[in-house]
Amino acid sequence: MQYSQDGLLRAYRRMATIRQFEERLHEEIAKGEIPGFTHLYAGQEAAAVGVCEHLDNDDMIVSTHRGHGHCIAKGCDVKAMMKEIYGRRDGLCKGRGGSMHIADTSIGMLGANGIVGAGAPQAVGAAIAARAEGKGKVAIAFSGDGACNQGTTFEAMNMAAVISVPAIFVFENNHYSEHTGDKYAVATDRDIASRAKAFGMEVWRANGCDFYDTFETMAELLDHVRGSGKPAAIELDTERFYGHFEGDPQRYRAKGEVDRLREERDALKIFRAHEATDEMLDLAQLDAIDEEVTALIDAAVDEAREAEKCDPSQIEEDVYAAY
Amino acid sequence: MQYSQDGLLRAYRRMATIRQFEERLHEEIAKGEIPGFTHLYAGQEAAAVGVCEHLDNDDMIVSTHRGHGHCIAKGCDVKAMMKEIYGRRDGLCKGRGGSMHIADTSIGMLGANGIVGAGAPQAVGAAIAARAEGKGKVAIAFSGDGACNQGTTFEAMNMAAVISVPAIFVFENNHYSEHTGDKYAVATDRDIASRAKAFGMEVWRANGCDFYDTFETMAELLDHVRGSGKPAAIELDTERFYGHFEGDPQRYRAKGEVDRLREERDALKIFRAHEATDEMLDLAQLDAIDEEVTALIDAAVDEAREAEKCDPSQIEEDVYAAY
Amino acid sequence: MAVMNIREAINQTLHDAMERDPSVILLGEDVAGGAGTAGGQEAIGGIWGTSTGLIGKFGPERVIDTPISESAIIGAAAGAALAGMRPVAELMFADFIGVCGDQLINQIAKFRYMFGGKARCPVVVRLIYGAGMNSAAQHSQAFYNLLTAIPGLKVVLPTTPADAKGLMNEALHGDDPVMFFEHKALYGKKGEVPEGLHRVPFGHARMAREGGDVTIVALGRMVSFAEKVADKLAEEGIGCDVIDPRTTSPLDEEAILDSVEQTGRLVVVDESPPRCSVATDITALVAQKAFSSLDAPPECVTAPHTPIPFAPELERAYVPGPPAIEAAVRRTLDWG
Amino acid sequence: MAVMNIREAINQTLHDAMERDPSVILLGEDVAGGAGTAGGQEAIGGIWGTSTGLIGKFGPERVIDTPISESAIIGAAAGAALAGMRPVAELMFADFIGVCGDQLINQIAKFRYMFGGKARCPVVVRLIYGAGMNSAAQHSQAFYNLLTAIPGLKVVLPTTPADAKGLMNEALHGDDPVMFFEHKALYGKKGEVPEGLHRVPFGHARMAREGGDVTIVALGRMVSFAEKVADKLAEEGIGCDVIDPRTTSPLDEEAILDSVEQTGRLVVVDESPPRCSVATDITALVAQKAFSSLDAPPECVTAPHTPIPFAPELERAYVPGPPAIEAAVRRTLDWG
Ligand SMILES: Cc1ncc(C[n+]2csc(CCOP(=O)(O)OP(=O)(O)O)c2C)c(N)n1
Ligand SMILES: Cc1ncc(C[n+]2csc(CCOP(=O)(O)OP(=O)(O)O)c2C)c(N)n1
Ligand SMILES: [Mg+2]
Ligand SMILES: [Mg+2]
Repeated sequence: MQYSQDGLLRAYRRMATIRQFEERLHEEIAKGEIPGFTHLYAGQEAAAVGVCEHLDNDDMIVSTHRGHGHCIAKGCDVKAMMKEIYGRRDGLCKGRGGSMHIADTSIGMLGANGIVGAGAPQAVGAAIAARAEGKGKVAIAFSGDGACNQGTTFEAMNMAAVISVPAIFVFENNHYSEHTGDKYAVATDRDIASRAKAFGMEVWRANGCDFYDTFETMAELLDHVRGSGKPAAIELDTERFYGHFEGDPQRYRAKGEVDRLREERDALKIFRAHEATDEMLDLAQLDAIDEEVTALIDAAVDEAREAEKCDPSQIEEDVYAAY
Repeated sequence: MQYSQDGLLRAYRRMATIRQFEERLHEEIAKGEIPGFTHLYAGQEAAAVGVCEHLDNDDMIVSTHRGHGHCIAKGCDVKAMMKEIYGRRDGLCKGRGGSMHIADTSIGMLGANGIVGAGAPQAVGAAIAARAEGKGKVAIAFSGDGACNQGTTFEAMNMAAVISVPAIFVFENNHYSEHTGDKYAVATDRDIASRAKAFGMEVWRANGCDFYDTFETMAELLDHVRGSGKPAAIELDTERFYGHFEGDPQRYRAKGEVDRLREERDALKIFRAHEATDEMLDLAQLDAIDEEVTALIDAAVDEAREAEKCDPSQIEEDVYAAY
Repeated sequence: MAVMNIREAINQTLHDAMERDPSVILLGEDVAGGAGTAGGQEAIGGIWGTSTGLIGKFGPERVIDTPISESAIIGAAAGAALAGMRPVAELMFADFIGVCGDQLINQIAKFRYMFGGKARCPVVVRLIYGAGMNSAAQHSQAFYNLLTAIPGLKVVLPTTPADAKGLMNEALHGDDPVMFFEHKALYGKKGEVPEGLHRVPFGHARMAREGGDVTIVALGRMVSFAEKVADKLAEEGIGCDVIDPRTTSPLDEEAILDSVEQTGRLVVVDESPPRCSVATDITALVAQKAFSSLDAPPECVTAPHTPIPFAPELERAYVPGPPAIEAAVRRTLDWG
Repeated sequence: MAVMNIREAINQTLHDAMERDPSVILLGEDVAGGAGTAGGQEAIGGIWGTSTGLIGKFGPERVIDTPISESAIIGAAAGAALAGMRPVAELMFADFIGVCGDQLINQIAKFRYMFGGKARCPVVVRLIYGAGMNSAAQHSQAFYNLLTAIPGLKVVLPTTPADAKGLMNEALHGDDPVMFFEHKALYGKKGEVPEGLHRVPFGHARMAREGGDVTIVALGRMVSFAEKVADKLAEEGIGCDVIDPRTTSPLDEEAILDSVEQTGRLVVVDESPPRCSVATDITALVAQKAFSSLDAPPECVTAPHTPIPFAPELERAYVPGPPAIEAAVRRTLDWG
């Protein structure tokens, strides 16, 4: 596949932004500065970015409770996101949503979602809208290995196939739903993708810790979907570096598991290793991006901390457009 | 397969009872004597009977909105059923359930159900109870080609496989869900059974208008389930002779479709044709059964008509065991 | 003005809306009917007859027959709305809200608020409801109370053909999700229907009768029962205000309070069971805000705290009817 | 008597019940935790810590970790109950009733009635609920009103460790489905818990305070706020009855009416939004049945008609607190 330097740099920047965003949140949460409970996306960067680098603002995604990565990959304002997670008044959702409910419909990010499995049917609807527009746009549902067992997800796949709309089901298999392993909870004849295939869809599989593999496989998938107008699915094998939520003691992990994953399955390391043997990028460019990202995240946290808190008098705003 | 004369006669009697029960209801409903709306099972007799002839009272079934056939096959009292459908006070459910809500838990009939897709998870629970009892009993969910698209049905299959319980998913594909064809509404890579197989279950297929085929295939399936304790599924290709509900104008049918089905796919005719070339039964035995069944159904209708109506003062009974 | 029944009024309004606005789509089970069959398209036009003729005009990309998957139906409507469309989704029976409850109560209802006011989700969900046809416990329920309880939803109960049109048009012009409850026993009810883009604003009750002695607030099918009672009592010189709120969320509190301030007596008639019902909601409203006007204990005429029974004798006893309403009115008048 | 918190009381009660009765089983997501992982079984013991230690004692056939499939969880509980067991199913957040609503409202609630009284379905559903932890709109709701509205269900809201045990034991001895709401902010609340098979009958309120001037009916977490207010006002010589109904279905109408007959003043405190809430339900009850006793308009102190916001300042404004209760009490006293 032909990559452009700009494209690769942009992808790396997005992955680095997700990683640093989450690593930093991990620290700030430990300090007790952030309300609520938070699910970090670190480890899965190549999945979100490998998918979303193919999209523009008219393509739509629906996300999950673990949505920061999808938001950043789709282009949400990082500082506004940070403010949202801090619960500030000019957060991306005015402090009313928080970590699990970040959205920016103006760029096709239709929402993180606290209800596991709620997103897939919504992507089918977004795909109906995309079909009606007739511009070859697609709608993507991100779901986990846990969400793939929710009835809504199956219904959505069936309906998308029945009515033939450009909905794409991206299954990020990070091998855990909360404290339960995918090998227990997902009954299959082979894997999550094969269950999707049973709906008559074309399916793909890729390494969701490897940007290139995810990106290239998605290119094939999107060719198919944009060409046929039909739905498709992809299973991404990926990893979660932190607990299910911040505070999770992770007693279900094997000893040393996370260390091993950080060694062998780190999307940023894999990207760098690839570029080290490649002519496209200079590693110094990546170092420079890392620094810029650090500055951005520092500024985002500083600004979020300083930002004005929510005003209780506004509690009843925006329940309705008009009531 | 080895059949006993008694067994075959019993199976025929049950099929004939279902058929005559439903044909007679069709007439009585046209007269306006029966309240509510009613879904007739005629055409699918070999499915219910081919499955239930393997069961005894400790095995459990959950049924659908089209439940009369399952009830009769499982051994519900036919006269009490008729009274229930007429809404009489000593109907099987005291006139409170009606056609769509007939149950007799004492013989393992856990209920017809007006909500499409509600039964499959309940069969998983019944299978948990069967497993706990440890006597090799099974729990069966009947579902249609429409119900197979409901999220609950998928969840149930996955959960049954995950927790490994003797739940059996019987899909009666009569090719319609209300006015919609299965070819439209069920997206698959092959058929309903293949979707079940994607959960890692063993699956079977049979002709659900042919008692022998259904019965023999179920024998294999039950060997597997009783031996392994694992769930399984079967798809039965069958036919609906009447409308979705009584009153349905059936404009979605091909011209002459029902006539052809009654000619080629009639479970009773197929049974008779089989026995005509067989040594087991004498057709006169079947004629005698037909007559006995007619007498039973006549009596059931007469008694139901005469039976005492419900007493409004009892409306608040049985909401709770104690309140 | 044309005379038509509620079924026709809804059908006509949907025709007009789909013609006017290409972003209006319809989704549901058998809304066209006949997909994937030899009999072909438009076998039925919706089992209630409310979507007749639509697929012929607007095609299967806008009139979408779905599999039996209510969560996906409402979820798809939600997603399409977030993406800029105006989906009208049909729940063949309101009883099925349990099958798709999450999309109603946690998704559609909350997007605008959770997303900081920047998302719009103008889904219209048509819920066919109500007892009276011996459809038993799972096909007869009046579940508007459960959705009235949910902030972010609007809840509408048309009782005349004109209001069916006007409230549907209002729903299709607003930017909020609307739960549009259609009583199956009212579909045949006839009346005059204004031409053109007739709209009825939400939160404005209809005074079905003015009497001045007792206030009867009646919901859905109960309105016509209350009217009957009012007409009967009028002959005895007892004047009833009959208020049809038309929408329970928003609720026209003012109309109710104004009437009670004059009459001092309240009877609320509601087809739902009593607990946490719209009847108790309105009773509590009046008790709080018109306390000193009340001259007698408010009366709730509701279904009993039971599932809905099948047998005709039982179902008749279940549904509140004119005799129970009349008795309640007389109790308030005789009180003290 | 042993002192423990509500979390421990529930855990202990489940241990005892499973030991005593082999038909008691537990199902839910991560009720054991760690299934199919290298870390092995009992990684967590329920994310709330209420099922700790159970899988070690009773094994995976009775303590069943499930996939994320709430409809199948509640549906399986329903089927197991019909088949003779006593399943305890956990909904990790009460907010998820939308995902499994049908099994609750159309199945479990109605079997006994629809099937002519011959089926029993003693499912206990544990619903973890409530705001106060900045869990935002989809993980904080107090949905007991929606289930109180459903005939056939019983609804329980324990507020002390002793009641948590006693009400759970009662649930596990009855033959009806019980919706057992556990407030996440109350898990750490400590108190004395009777030994043995302590049972608390449903429909019997607890008098948390006796005062005689004003009746405060408070639900769930609101009870302790009401107690605070009562204690503060007691110092001024204002006596509050604080009634903790403990179960909203059945509701101890008598306790409430008796108190209001004496005080003439009612304040209902409810964490749900106002519409079709238990607050309006109780207010309507009192308005109807204690009309002539009321000396002032009843007061409902509830959450606003909004989804639950995330930001701490907003969530604090959302949850009814002691100041709002105190103000309502004073309004009823100052009235007229
Ligand atoms: C309907 C519903 N059930 C349960 C939960 C609680 N919950 C939140 S995340 C989660 C696990 C999700 O697993 P997966 O889909 O694999 O996503 P991951 O956390 O791995 O990103 C669970 C059970 C929920 N939020 N919604
Ligand atoms: C949840 C739910 N959705 C829709 C319906 C309305 N409905 C009743 S039967 C039916 C079709 C069922 O088709 P299938 O499962 O194939 O069973 P069949 O009628 O062919 O026996 C539908 C849509 C319902 N009762 N419940
Ligand atoms: Mg996962
Ligand atoms: Mg069918």
